[in-house]
Order: sequence, then structure tokens, then C-alpha cells
Amino acid sequence: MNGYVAAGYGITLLTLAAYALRVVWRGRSLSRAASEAASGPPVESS
Amino acid sequence: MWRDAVLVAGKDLRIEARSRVATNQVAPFAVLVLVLFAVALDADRRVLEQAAAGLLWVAVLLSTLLAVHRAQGVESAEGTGDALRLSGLDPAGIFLGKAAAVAVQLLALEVLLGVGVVVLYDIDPAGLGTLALTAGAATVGLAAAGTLYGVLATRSRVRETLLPLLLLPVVAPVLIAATRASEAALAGDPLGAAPQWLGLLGVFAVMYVGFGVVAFGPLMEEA
Amino acid sequence: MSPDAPPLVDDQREPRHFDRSRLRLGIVIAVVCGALAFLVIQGLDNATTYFRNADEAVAQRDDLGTRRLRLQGTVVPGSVRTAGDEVAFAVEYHCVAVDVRHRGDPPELFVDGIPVVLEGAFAEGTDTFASDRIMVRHTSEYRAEEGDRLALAADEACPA
Amino acid sequence: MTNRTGTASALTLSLGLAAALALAGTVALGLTLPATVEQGEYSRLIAIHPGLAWASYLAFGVTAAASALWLWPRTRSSRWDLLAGSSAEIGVVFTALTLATGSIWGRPTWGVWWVWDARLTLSALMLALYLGYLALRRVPAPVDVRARRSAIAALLAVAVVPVNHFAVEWWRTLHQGRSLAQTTPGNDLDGIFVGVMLLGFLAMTLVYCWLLVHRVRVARLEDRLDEQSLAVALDERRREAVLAP
Repeated sequence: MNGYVAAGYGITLLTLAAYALRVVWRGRSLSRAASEAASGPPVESS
Repeated sequence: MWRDAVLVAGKDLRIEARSRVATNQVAPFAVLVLVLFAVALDADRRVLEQAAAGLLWVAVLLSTLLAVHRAQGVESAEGTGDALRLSGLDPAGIFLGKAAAVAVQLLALEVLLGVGVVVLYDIDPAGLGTLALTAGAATVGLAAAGTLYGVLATRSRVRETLLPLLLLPVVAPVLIAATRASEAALAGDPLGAAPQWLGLLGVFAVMYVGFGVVAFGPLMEEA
Repeated sequence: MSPDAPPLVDDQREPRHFDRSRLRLGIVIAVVCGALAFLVIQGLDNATTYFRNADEAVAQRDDLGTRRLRLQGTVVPGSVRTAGDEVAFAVEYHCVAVDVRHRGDPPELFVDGIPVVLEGAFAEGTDTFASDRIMVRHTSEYRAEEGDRLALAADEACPA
Repeated sequence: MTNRTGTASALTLSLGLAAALALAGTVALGLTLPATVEQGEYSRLIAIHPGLAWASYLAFGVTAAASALWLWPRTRSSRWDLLAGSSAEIGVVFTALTLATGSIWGRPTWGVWWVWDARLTLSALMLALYLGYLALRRVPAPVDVRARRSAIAALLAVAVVPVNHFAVEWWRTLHQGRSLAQTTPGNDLDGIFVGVMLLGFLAMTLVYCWLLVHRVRVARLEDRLDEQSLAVALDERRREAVLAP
């Protein structure tokens, strides 16, 4: 396969995958943080 | 609306005249830009001659950023912005006044830069009528767009970097059209291209003055 | 409306203010639409922004001088000659041909009968175009590789 | 579904599946397109490049529509603001990819990576405009202020989209004309290319929708967490103030 064609497809698929992973991963970490915050801040002994 | 505009424009111009920032800092900066281009490109005088129009308008564009920045800075200091908002002046009038003040400063600057280009770049000033029309239309567009985006970016700590990012893409058509029209004017417009570029400049100016008149009110209410 | 019940000042002012901002919005929208329409009409007219077709460049030869410009035309089949690092060929548009001398390597897809955009200037005192960049201009039509290339060139036949 | 973490749901699962299928089909068919006389193998990039451009127009159009809905007092709701911001971010990704794939196609076919014709210049401006929009959104400000500001900026910026779309007809460009308007109906090969291109449009649209749902949910979580942390901070400050003396 031609290098330019491969580069065009490759860059598109990789970028879309990277962006999608970033969004989904951020959604996970945020919803975890949100559920922790909703159940109150972690109790610390002082 | 118009009376408010005159009031605000007079106020801004008086402040600029007293503070002398425009004459002592902005104008020298613009001339410095011209000189730097001249030093960088002096090896080939023909390049300088061909690029004169573009360099002139790049210098104007950079100065516009400074002028807009000043015009907004005047309002963000010591609660004058709140005073202006509560003054009962028509927001459209405030917009037109601030834009007019910026436009007056830019026009003065363009005359200075024009003389600078003639002297430093050894340009034969031809087509003065077309050049004057170009400068007028481009200045109105730059001042209107600058004032509108200036108030968008105001009141944020990152204003210095945000304003160029917002404004430069918006006024890129002005840079292109003004450069092409000036090039054509300097060459005596043998191909008759100048009116088309002037038309584009006029359309841009009309559109951004219109946007500003409508959008300035809601933007001022915030914050 | 009865004349003996004058409306309150507030009642009169509020709707007037409202109407005014409405009116202003309407005027601005109309002006912006008009300006855009002007741009479109002018844009349709304004065909000289990116390149000149070969026939226009020849017609404007005297005004153009040795100014740099972009020139568009179809490579005349059979006109391509390579000599050293120069390529000589002719491009034509609307049956007006321009001789071209190009310095440097032509792009990979440069062949007879394709439309190209050339960057350069007319050489002083001649009608030969000295080009230093060839860009191949493509259309959205697709022909299979095994199809014959003559079909491309035969599209427009000029009177000899 | 109370114990799920993340922004997935039945909707995103089905959307994601459809998007993945369409994208896989586009790539498979796109890579097996026949080579053509004018462009050789490079015409295979047509399966993705126009689709990416279309998706970016769609994204910026959605941003503008959502911004208008926020500005209209009767439909004002924070959800339109979140939708506008999320859509613009995805649009920027698609615009960047459009420029990248176009450049990769242009190098072998035109002979240059980049030219300053009307279409390419406007696409670059479009990218810069929306990068500015995203920067404006990131400026710390109360939610309402941010929404109003960015809604106005979005409505100003969207003008570039139709101008860009028709630029290839209004001005002479090195870029070819609008693909669908240029094909000849009788040409079989045109039919194949148009078919694959349309599949690319569908695939990119589905990818956009899937990303958008996730991104909006992430944006809502971000805003909610901001509010919560603000509330927690205020609370702590109050307690400190009470304990201090």
C-alpha cells in the first residue's frame, strides 16, 4: 500500500481513537470523583 | 445612540491624549516593526518594495491589538467599567464611541506608517485616492472587530494572550484585502483589482459595526 | 382606547424600548444579509483571486509585465520536452496556448492532458512563462487506470 | 444502572457500535477503491477526507444552533451551553484531521503540502477561530457569563462555515469543486467513488454523534464537580472562620 494513503488513514484512525479514549477515560475518572464527593469527603483523623 | 457615541469617543480620546501612551509607546512600536522588517529584508531591496503593502498592514494589525488592549484597559481599571455600564448610556453608543476612538488612533498611525514606508522602503506613493479609501474601510473594520472582541476577552487574567488568539483569525480577511488593494494602488492598479478588494473591506466593516451594535449590550451586562 | 385614561409613563416606555432594540436587531440583520449577498455576487464576479487562465494571462500580457502570478491551463499533449533540469511544455486554456519553461522536477502525477497551475512570471520581453512550481489541479471525476488517457485530451478540440 | 462509572449508556453503546461498523466499512472499501488515471492510488483518500470536513461543518453548525438556543430567553438552559462547547471541541479535532488528510493527499497529487487558495486558507482560519472559541471557554468565569460570551463568539464564528463550503465555487481554487456537484451521473466509476464517499460521511457523522454524547456528559460532570468543590471550599472557609477565634 502507498505510504501517503496509509499515512492518511493511519493519522485519522489513530487521532480519533486517541481522542475517544481521552473523553471516555476522563468521563470515568470524573464520575468516580463525583460519586465520592456525593458521599461526602473522605474522613480524615486529625 | 449617536450622542452617546460622541461622548464616549471624546472621553477615550481625551484619556489617550493625556496619557500619551499612544504617541509615546504604540506609535514608536509600529515604526519599530517597520524598521525591523527593513533590517531583515534589506539585502534585497526589491523584496522590500514588493512586500511593502503587506508589511505596512501587519504593522497596523499588531498596533490594533495594542490599541484595543488600551481601550479595554481604560474601562477595567478602578471600576470605571461598572460606572460606564450604570451610566445609562446606550450600549450601542458606547460601542460606536469606543470603536471610533480606536479608529481615529489607527488612522493617525496609518498616516505615520505610510510616511515611514515611503521613506524607509523607498516606495513611490501612487494611487493616493485608492490608498485612502483602503485605509478608511480597513480601519473601520479593524476598530469594530477589535472593540467587539476586546470586550469579549476583557476581565480575564489571560486577556493579553486571549485577545490576539480571538482577534487575529477574525481580521485576517482585512489583512489580505487591504494588502491586495494597497499593492494594486501602489502599482497604479493596471488590472483593476482594487475595487473588488475595497468591496470586501467595506462588507467586513459594515458587518462588524452591525454585530457590535447588537452584541455589545449583552456582553456589557455580564461580569 | 379611551382618551380620559392616559397610560402610565412606564407602560409607554417599556414597549418603546423593546421595539427599538427589536428594530435595531432587524436593521442589523438586514444590513448583514445585504453585505453577504453583495459579497456573494461580487465573489462570483471576482474570478482573479488565485490564478489566471492562460487566455486571460495572454490578454493581460502587457499589464502583467514580469510580475509573479499563477497561470492555469491544460498541458498540451505531446508538447513536453525535458532538457537538463528544465522542462519545456505548453499549456492552453480556451484554445490559447502559452509556452512554459519550468525549472526543477515536475510532480509525480505530471502528464500530458492534465490541468496544472504554474507559479512564476513571464520572462522579460517574451511570451514564454518561466515557472518554478507546478501544481496539478484535479477534478472530482474518476476514470479507471486502464481507461485510455486520450479521452482526457479529447474533451475540447480546438480549431487548428 | 446506578453502579456504572463513566459516561456510557445504552445509547452510546449502540451509537458506538454503529460508528465502529461504518468506519470499518469505510476503511475496508476505501482502501480497495480502484486506482484512477488522474490521481493513481491517492484517490482512495476520498473515503475519509470529505467525510471529516462534513463532520466538522456539522459540529460547528450544532455549536451555533445550541448557542442561539441558549441566547433565546425562552429556551435558555445550561444544556445548550454544554452542547455548544462539546460540539466545538469535536469539530476542532475533525477540522485538524481534515487539514492533515488533505495535506497528505495534496503532496503527491498537487505536488505541494499546502497552498493559500480560498478553501485551504478558510479552513485554516476556521480551525484558528474555534481554537480561540475553546480558549475563551476555558477562561474562568461564572457559568452564565461563560455561556453568554461563548454563545456570541460562536454565532460570530459560524459565518466562516458556509463561506468555506462555497469558496470553491465563488473563487478559483486549486482545490477541486464540491465533490457531489461535480460528478457525472453516467460514469460508473464516479458512482463507486460517490458511494464510498457517502459511506464515509455516514461513518464520520456516527463517530461525531457518539463522541458528542460522551463529551456532553463529561462537560456536565466537570461543571458539577466545579460547583461541588466550590461549595466544599466555601464550607471549609466558613468553618475556619468559626473556629479561628
